Parts: sequence; structure tokens; C-alpha cells
Amino acid sequence: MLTGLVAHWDKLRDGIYHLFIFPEYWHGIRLPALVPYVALAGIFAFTLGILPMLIWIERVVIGLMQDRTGPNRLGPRGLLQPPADVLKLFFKEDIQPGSIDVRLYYLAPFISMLVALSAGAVIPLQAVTFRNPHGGLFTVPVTPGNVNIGLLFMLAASSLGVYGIILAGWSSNNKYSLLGGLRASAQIISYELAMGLSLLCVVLLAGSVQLDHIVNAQNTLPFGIHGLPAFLKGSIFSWYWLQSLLVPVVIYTIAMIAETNRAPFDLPEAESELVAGFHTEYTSMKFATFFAGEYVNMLMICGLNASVFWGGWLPPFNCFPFTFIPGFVWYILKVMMGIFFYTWLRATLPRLRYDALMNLGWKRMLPLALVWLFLLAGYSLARTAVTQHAAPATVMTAAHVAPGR
Amino acid sequence: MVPVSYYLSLSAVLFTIGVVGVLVKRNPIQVFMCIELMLNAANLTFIALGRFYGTATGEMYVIFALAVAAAEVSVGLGIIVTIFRSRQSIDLDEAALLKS
Amino acid sequence: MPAIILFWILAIVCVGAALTMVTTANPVRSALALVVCFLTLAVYYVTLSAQFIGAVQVVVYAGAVMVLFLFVIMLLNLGAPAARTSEGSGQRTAAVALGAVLLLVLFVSGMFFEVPGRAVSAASAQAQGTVKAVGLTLYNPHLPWLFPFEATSLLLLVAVVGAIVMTRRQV
Amino acid sequence: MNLQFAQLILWLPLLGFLFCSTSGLYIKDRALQKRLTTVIAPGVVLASFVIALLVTLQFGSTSREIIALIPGASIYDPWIRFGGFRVNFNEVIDPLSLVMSLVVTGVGGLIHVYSVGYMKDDRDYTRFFTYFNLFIFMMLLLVLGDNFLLMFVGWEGVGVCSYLLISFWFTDEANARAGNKAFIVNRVGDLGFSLGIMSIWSYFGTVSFYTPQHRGVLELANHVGRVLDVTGAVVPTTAITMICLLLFVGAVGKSAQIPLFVWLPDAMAGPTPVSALIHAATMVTAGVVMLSRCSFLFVHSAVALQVVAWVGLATAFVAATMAMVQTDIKKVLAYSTISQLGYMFMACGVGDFSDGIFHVVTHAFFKALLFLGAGAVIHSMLGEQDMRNMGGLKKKLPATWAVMIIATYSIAGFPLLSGFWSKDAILDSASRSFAGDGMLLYAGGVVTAFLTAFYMNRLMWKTFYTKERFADGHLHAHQHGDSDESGSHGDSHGNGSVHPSPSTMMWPLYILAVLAAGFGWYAGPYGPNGGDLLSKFLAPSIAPLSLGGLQPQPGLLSPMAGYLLSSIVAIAGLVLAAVLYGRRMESGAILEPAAAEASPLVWFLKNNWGFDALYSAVFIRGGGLLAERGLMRGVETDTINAAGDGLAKSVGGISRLLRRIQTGYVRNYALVMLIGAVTLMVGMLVGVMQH
Repeated sequence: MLTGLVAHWDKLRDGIYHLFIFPEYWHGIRLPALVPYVALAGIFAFTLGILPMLIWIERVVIGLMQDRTGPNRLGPRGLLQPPADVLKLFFKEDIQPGSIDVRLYYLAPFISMLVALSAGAVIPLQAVTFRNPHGGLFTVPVTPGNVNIGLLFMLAASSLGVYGIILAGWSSNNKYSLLGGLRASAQIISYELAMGLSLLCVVLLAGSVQLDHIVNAQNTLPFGIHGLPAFLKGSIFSWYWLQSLLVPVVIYTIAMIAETNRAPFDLPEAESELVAGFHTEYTSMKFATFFAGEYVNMLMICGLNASVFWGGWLPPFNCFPFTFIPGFVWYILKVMMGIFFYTWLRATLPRLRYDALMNLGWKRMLPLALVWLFLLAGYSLARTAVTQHAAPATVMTAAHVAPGR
Repeated sequence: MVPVSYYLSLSAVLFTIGVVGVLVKRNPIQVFMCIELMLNAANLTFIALGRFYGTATGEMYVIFALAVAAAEVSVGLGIIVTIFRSRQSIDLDEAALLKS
Repeated sequence: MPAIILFWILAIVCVGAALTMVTTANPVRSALALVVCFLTLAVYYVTLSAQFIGAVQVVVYAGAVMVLFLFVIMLLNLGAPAARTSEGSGQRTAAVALGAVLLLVLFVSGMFFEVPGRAVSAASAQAQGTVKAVGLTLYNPHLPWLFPFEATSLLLLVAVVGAIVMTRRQV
Repeated sequence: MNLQFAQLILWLPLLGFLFCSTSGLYIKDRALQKRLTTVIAPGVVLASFVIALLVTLQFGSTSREIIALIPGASIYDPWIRFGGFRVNFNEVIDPLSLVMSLVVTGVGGLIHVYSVGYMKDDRDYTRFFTYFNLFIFMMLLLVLGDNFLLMFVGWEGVGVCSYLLISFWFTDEANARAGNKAFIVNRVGDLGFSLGIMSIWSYFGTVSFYTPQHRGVLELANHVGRVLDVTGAVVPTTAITMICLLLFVGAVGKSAQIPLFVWLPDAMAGPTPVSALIHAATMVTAGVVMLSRCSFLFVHSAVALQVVAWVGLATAFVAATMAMVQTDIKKVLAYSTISQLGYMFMACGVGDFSDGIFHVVTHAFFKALLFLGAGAVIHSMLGEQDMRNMGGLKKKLPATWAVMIIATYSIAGFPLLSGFWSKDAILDSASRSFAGDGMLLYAGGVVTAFLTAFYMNRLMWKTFYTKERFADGHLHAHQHGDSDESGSHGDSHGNGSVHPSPSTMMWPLYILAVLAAGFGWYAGPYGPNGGDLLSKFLAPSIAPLSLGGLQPQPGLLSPMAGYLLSSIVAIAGLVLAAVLYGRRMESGAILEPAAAEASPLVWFLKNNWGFDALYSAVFIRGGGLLAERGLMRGVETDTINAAGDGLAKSVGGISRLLRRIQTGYVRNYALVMLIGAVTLMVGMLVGVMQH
């Protein structure tokens, strides 16, 4: 009887799973071709939609952490505060300082925003399975551009983000702004190295820089150990935060905070030293653009973090309640965990001194990342020697991708 | 498909701009940037020809050119900063110790 | 046809940025113009199906090299003093004239250049520029790129050390 | 026994060398070090000998493989690889190398044992055996190496060791000079040898003797009337002649033939065992070994063979005349060595290489015996070497006298002793020389044999029979070369009187005496198993004359008549000396000292027929003049310095003009660069468009 129940349950489960499988052609429209547009729309909508909420979330969380009330005036639990802020910024007077480099001054916030948004072009939200007319299954990642240089593209976009800050600092013709711009450029260049190296650790393990490959490569048993129970396949223990042996994720997390100029690494805008740093001379919507750009940047960086270290759309355990929740929900949850982490740090840690920041970046994290890359190279060599096949992703994705293209 | 001569011509224009820039600028940083432009013009020909010959050789050369350019920039800018420290100016025409 | 239109648009942007870079006296604008130029070049690389090089172009040139330039410009706080281009002495005239000759020569050689007919299909070219293909070529022990690659890493190390040593306060 | 064990022949002495050279580092107890050296240094050589003997016995019994190649302990597969040039570290085990290994390790081992007694009180006892073992190793490398390059390594190695050993007591400047002379004169020959090797490489494309693919030099030359290179093309005869003559230059240097013999008499400055080892038994025979090894090449060149034969004969005769007037006991032996080597070369020159090796072997026995006997005499005389101060030693040193008389009669060719058989074989071959000059060669050989018998018996009479010319108990050791700084012989034995040598010194003499007496019969034509054992054994390693299309002429005398004539000549020489010196028992000299001074013939002979003076005038003073007048003044001062000064001045002048171009502006330089680049590109474009 028990076995019958189990069989019955299996049938039911498979039936539910089949709900998530789409036919390749629907009324003559090739559905996989639509996926990038859906992804683009989804990312745009999500990013821009959640932006006002982020401010609210941050304030609430900090309020909770610091035992304060947080926003509570407008609407229930202060939920109307974000629209009010936006309105306020809209209607503020737009001041143009006298001795500025006008073109660059106006260009800077747009660069900031644009570059931040462009990073979303390669982020995979979820994998969707299609059935082709012959009955074969294939998977397509839900992403605007599934390019083979995904990770590099993210790195490029995040490194370009500094231009907005530098230009703002320079064009303002204000020494605080200039200092802020200088700090930002030095800081971002410094931490980009450690960040790149920590990502390289993952690339080493996954054998690809394509983001959906990296996510798929995490869909294995933890450390490739045979004989573990199936619910651990692609589970939280097999994601790269653990498989890369913890250090890269720590380095990446620190570096990502520095990259986005957030507390405790918010030296470019350190209000106690530099008034407001690079955006001292910015008001109204231009300031709002900077502000929004910073949050978009955070979202993107956390998105990369979630894909690379935290299993992307994979559920934390490969079993009943988790697998029924669609991948993008898990993905957004992971991104929001990152945002929460940002807020948490902001609420707890004081700002670093500038030389301490540089010391940490160059003398601690960079050597550590280098050493770890080296160790991981040896580890994966040994693992390859044991398991007789190289990086897991290349094997897996070849099977996954081949029929679809 | 864009003919290869288009790319070569574009590269020629960029290269010439870089050359003229090197010759007329007095700010060493701008001179330096012009050199970078020349390097990139050369890279463009490499990539274009590599694409049209169907070999990876062009890309390989560009990778090395990139690495060398990065090294060159770090050292070159270091030199400029050092010159600035000792002379409080980086005007190329004032850095003429070789003049007899 | 769309490819040619894209080419021309990018070419106009690229050459325009390059000209701005040379003509402007303000180093920051100059640097920014160069960034734009590099970004268009990166797009060119992608259209030439060298995706990896395109990405690296952005990461290295736009992301690192030019930021370094800007950093140094700001560090030295170089304003835009009047008429920094060299005056008189025929240097400028000679430079422009020679540049014109050079351009002519390069144009002629570019125009008369004939690619021996090896039509490379877009798909195979596309496969060639991927990270995987580039890596397999670069690290192939049977191709001549591995040793130069190692040597280049050494070069970079030397450059890093050299730059640090040079810019130390106590030399 | 596996042939791989044959490797140990080579490596054991090296182990001994390594022990001796490094033992000072980890053995602080000098007495212990000395004891260990005493056991190990002769031990390794004798062990080598035993292995060589076992290999030879097995080799002779199976004869399955006449020439075996043994890959040496080389870490890299080709020992040297340099472009297309590759050389393996192989040992060749063939009759020739085995015979020579036996001689080197056997005689060398006996000399080692002898040295234990002879060098007992020397301060640098271990250093001495270090050099000795290294010498044995190098000689074995020379003999066993499977290619010219390995042979050359051994060749140079024995040169170095001889330098080290001759100037063993280097604090005496004369010894150091003698070592230098030996080394430098050897270099002349080595230059010829190395040029010969290079020629072989360029003509043959290989320097190996034998290879597993049968593509070695000797195998390529093993065709009747023609020599092929590795590609199968025929090597021209003139090239063969050139190669052979260059190799012969090397042999001349190493084996002290005219005109490069001058180093050997001076090389007697070393300790007497050194003389016995280097200048009698092993090193100087290297030339003969090399000629025999290359017999496959030499038989293709009649010209080279003729040169070898006549140089050999001339050396044999000239050195014999010089030996007649020497007063130093070791110098007599040195000149007799040169003379006997001349015999060997003459044998090689008429294509009778196996009898050359026969004489090498017998000569090794009796000459080692003579040197060691002389050493025993010198030892007993506390370092006295001058025969004018000896005499009457037969009573005091009867055992030494007995072995010396055997050796003397053997070298003189007294019937049925070893030297008789080998020398007669050479004379017989010489009389049947393929070029038709057998008559002359034979006559020269016979005259030299007579002289040999005479001067050897002269030595015996001056040393042993005539009246004592020294006051017993008042011997002075310090005046003479054959002692170390502390004058150890005189001091250590205390009483300073003539005394018999210790048994470690005497036993090797007895063994050598047996061999010097009987080996010739054993290996000669009337030996066991149908006779000619050595020739038959050596046959696979030695090329027959017919390979080069040469034919021996019919002999002048029948074998029996030849033996008779040889015996008569030898006995006549011995008797003549006995008669002449028997009349002068008091002075021990035929001529009074004053008369000897006045005689131009004695003066001429004593001065080496003027060779030393000639070299001194031509090379030393001439070279000095060339360096001073020609090179220093003519080239250095007037040409190079003047050119340098003029260049510097003109550079200064031009620079003053060119300085105007240097504006110091980077832009200007860049502009000039661009002008150059544009010009170049325009030129290239025009060039391309024209096509």
C-alpha cells in the first residue's frame, strides 16, 4: 500500500512538473524566441518597480535594527513614503551651479543609471523547459541576452559604473566632489581586481563564463560526491558559495559593497567628510537619478552574486515544497537577501578610513583571492583526476543546450 | 557583410588621428591617449583581418596588445606622476633635459 | 545592409570621438572621448564576432586603463589652460601634412587590399570568438601562443612592480 | 655473467676517485683516511681487473657477439644532442678494448699496490691515489668509449691527470714546469685529434665506432676499397688520408713520437710509480690504441700508413741514440719508452696493428717492471737517480737485480722472453711492408734493436755491477726530485743506508717479472692452442690490410732466420755493453767525464738532437718576438689603438655637427620617426603597386 502511495505520488508530482514545460510552438509562434523579450520586460519591470520599495525596505530594516520606528506617517506602515519621496524630488528646484563643465555635469547621472541598467542584459532569471515537436526537452535560460561572455559583460558594466561618479566629481568643479570622484575611481579599480579573482574561482570550477552555465554547473551533488540523497542535488550545499570553499564568496561580498560605494565603503560620498561627495552639487531629479542608479547597481551586483554563488534560480533543496516554487521567485529572494545584507552592514558597521580601505583591498583581499585561485586550481585538477571529467558545466550544458539551438 | 576594406580604412583614419595627436599635443597624458588610440587602430585591423581570414591569430595578437598596453599605461602614468612630482609641471616642452 | 548602416553609425561616432580627443584642450573631455571611441571599437569587435575581445576591450580599456587616466588627470588636477597645443615652429603644419600623406598611403593600401577568397561563414566565425575557442587556442600547447602568454604575465608583473617602485614617495 | 657487469670496469675506479677526493671532508682522522685509501684505491682497480678478466673469459668462450655495445649510465638518452649531432654514452666491449682494459687495470693495479709502499710516508698520500684512480678511470674511458668523443674525453682526462701527477710535488718549480710542458705539448696533439674528430663528423655524419644499426664509423669503413658515410655516399680517399693524418697528429702528441716527444723525458719529474703508470704502461700507449681502433680507416690510406711507419722508425732510432748517453736512470727508461713506442707505430704503419698491440702489452709488462725496479733502486738509494752515483747494487738489492735483469733481457729481445716475440713479430711485418720499403724499415728496426740491447745493459752495468760510487750511510735525499718536501725517505728510515724495499713494493715486481718473461711465449706464435692467441683474439677489432686493397710483400728472411738474426743482434748488443763496461769497473763510464764533455756526438745526443733548442728558438723565442714586435707594436699600438683614437676623434667631430639636430623635444623626435615611417610605407606601396 505504501509503495502504491509512493507511485501515485510520483505520478502526481510528474503531472505538476509537466505544467512547467511549454511546447516549443504555440499557434505557429516559436516560444523560445520570445523568451529574451519576456526577460527584458521582466527585468526592467522588476528593477524599476522595486526601486522605490527598496528605499522603504532599507529604512524599515534599519529602523528595526537600530530600535527606531522608521517610516510610519504616509499610508499603512509608511508604505506611501517612496512615492512621496519621488514626488518631492520631482518638484525640487533644479539648481545649476555656476562654474561647472555643463555637458559632463548633465551627462554624469545618466551614465550612472544607464550603465547600471545595462548590466541586467545578461542576468538569467530562470530556466524554462520546452518540448520540441518530437517530444524532446530542452531548456532555455530566461535572460535578455544569453551571451557566452556573460560574466565578462557584468564585470565590464560594473567597471564602467565608475564613470558616472568620476564625471560628476570632476564636472562639479568642487573640491569635495573631486575628492569623491577620485576616491571612487581608486576604490573601484582596487576592488575590481579582488572581485574579478573571486569570480574567476567560480569560473574555474564551472568551466564557463556564461551565466546560465554557471548556474547549471551548481546543479550537481555537493562536491560531486556520488551516493548522496537526490534532494541534495543542486541544493544549497552544492552552490558555489560552499563548493568554492567559502573564501571567494566572502571576498566577492566585500568587494561588491566597495564596488557600489555602500556603507561601510561609502567613501566617495562620505557625508561627514565630503558633505555629499561626488553628488554634492546635484539636486532634484539629477540627484534622484544618481540615487536610483546606485540602487540599480546594487540590484545587479546582488543578482550576479545570487547567480554565481547562490545557485541562481535553483531551489535550496531539490524536493517537494521547494521545487514547486518557480525559479525566478527563488532568484528574486536571493537578490533580496543580498539587499538585506547591504542594509544590515549599513546599520551595523562604521565607515572605514581611506587607507584602511586600500590596505584591505590590496594587501588582504587581493593576495587572498590569488592564493585561493591557486588552491582551487589545484583542487579542481585533483578532482578532475578523480572524477575523470573536467569542469562540470561544460559537460552538463552541452547536453542541455544542444537540442535547443 | 561589411567589406574588410571598410575596417581597414576606419583603422587608417583612427591611426592617423592618433599620429597627428602625438605630434601636436603638449600634454603628455593626451599624447599617451593618442598612442592608445593608435594601438587600438592596429587592434581593429587585427580583428578585422582575423575575421576575414577565418583564423584566431588576430585575436591572439590583440590579447597580447591589450596586455602590453595595460603594462605600458601603468608604467607610463607612473612616469608622468613622478615627473609631475619633481617638476610641478608635465608640459612636454619643458621636459627637455636632452636639449644641448 | 543593416550591418553596413551600423558600421557607418559607429564609424561616425568613433571618428568623431577620436577627433574630439585630439582637438579638445581639456584632458578630461579628451579621456571621455577616447572612452567613447573604445566602446565603439568594442562594438565593432562584437560585430566582427570577437565577443571575448570585445568584452575584454571594455573591461581593460574602458574599465581600467581609462579610469587610471582619469585618476591621474584628477590627481594632478590638470585644468584646461589656454592654448596648450604647441605654437609655431612648423611642427603642427608638418604633422598635419605628414598625417595626410600617411592617411593617403594607408587608405590606398587598405582599398587595394584583397582578401584571398576564403568566405568564412558567420557561424564558424561566431564560434571562433567565444571564450572557449579563444581559451582553447591560447592555451593549446601545440600552438605558439602559450609561451608568449606566460611571458606577458611576467611583463605585467614587472610593470606592476615598476609602477609601484617609481611612484613611491621615498625614491 | 651478464655483459652489463662490464660497466663496472669503468665505474669502479671512478668510485675510488670519488671516495679519495671527498674523504677528507667527512673523515677527520688522517690515519683512518690513509688506511681506507690504502684498501680502497688499489682495491677498486684490482676489482676492475677481476671483472675485466671474467668478461674476457666469458667473451672468449661464447664468441657469440664479437662486439657488444653497453649503454652507459647516461641520464639523457643521447649523451649529447646538438642539432643533428647526437652522441650516445656507450661502452664498446670488443677484443681490443678488453685487452687494453686488462693491461690498464692489471698493470695499473700492480702499480697501485706498489705505490702503497712507495708513497707510504708522503704527506699527500690520499691526493696521490685520487689522481691515480682518476687516471685509471680516464684511461678506461679512452679504451672503452664507443665514440671518438668519449675517447676524446678520456684522452683529455689522461692529459689532465698526467699534468697533475707529473707536477705532484708542485712546490718544486721544476716539477711544475715539467707538468706544464707535458700538458702544453699534448695540447698540440690534441688539437690534431679534435680536428680529426670534426672531420670525421663532417665526412661521416657520426662519431660512433659501432652502433646497433651498424652505422658506426668503423662499420662504414668496413668495405673493401671504399668508405661510406651514414647516407651511403662514398667518402673520398683524400678525406680519409686527411682524417688519418689528423688523428695521427693526436697519437704523436700522446705517444711522444717525433716531433712531439720532448715532454716525455721531462715528465720523469713525477714520483716513479707515476712514470711507470703513465709513461710506460698506459697513457703513452693511447696513441697506439687509437691507431689500432681506427685501423679500419688507416688501411684505406696507404699514405697515412707510410707516414706512421716512418715516423715510428725515426722515433725508435732517434730515441734509442739519445738513451745511450743519459745518466739519469729514469731518463734512460723514458727514452727507451719513446723508442719502443716507435716500434709500435712502425707496426701500425705497416698494417700489423695486432702485433703493435702485442708489443704494447709486453712493453707494459717489462717497462712497468723496469720503472718499478728503478723505483725500488731509487727508493733504496733514498732518492738518488743518477747512475753515476750508483753501482754495485747487485749485492745489496739482489731481488731487485733479479727482476731488473729479466726486464732488461726482455726489452733487449733476448731469445724466448716476451720482448723477443713481440719485437720480432714487428720486424717481420716491417720487412714485408706493403709499400716495398721493407728492407729499409727492417734494417732500421734491427739497428735500433741493437742499440736497445746496448743501452739497457749499459744501465744494468752502471747500476748493479760496477763498483760502488757512493758512500753508504751518507746518501742525501734532499738534492733530488724524487722525494717530497720533508725529505721523507731519508728521515723516515732513519739510518740513511741502502735498504731493501718493503714487500708491497716487491710482490708486484715478481708478478710483472713472470709476465715479462712468459707472456710473449704464451701469446706468441709458439704458444698454446696453435699459437698467435692474441692476434686471433684481436682479429675482429683490427682491419686487415686487404680491406684497403694493399698486399704485404714477400718477406726478406724466413721466420727462423729472422729469429736467429734478432737473437744475434740482441745478444751482440748485450755483450758489447758488458765488454765495454766490464773494462771500466772503477768509473762505470766508457769515456772519462772530460772526454764525454768534449765529444760532439755525446753533446748532440745529450741535447736531444737539438729538438729542445729548436723548439726553444722557434716557438718560445719566435713566438715571443711575434707577440712583441708583430702583434703588440704592429697590430695593437699602430693599428687598433690608432684606429680607436681616430674613430673617437671623428665621432667627436661628427657629434658636434649632429648635436644641432637634437632639439630635446619629444615631438620633434616623433616627427622625424614619422617621416621615416611614411617614407618607408610610400616606398613599400610603390613597390607593391609596381607588381
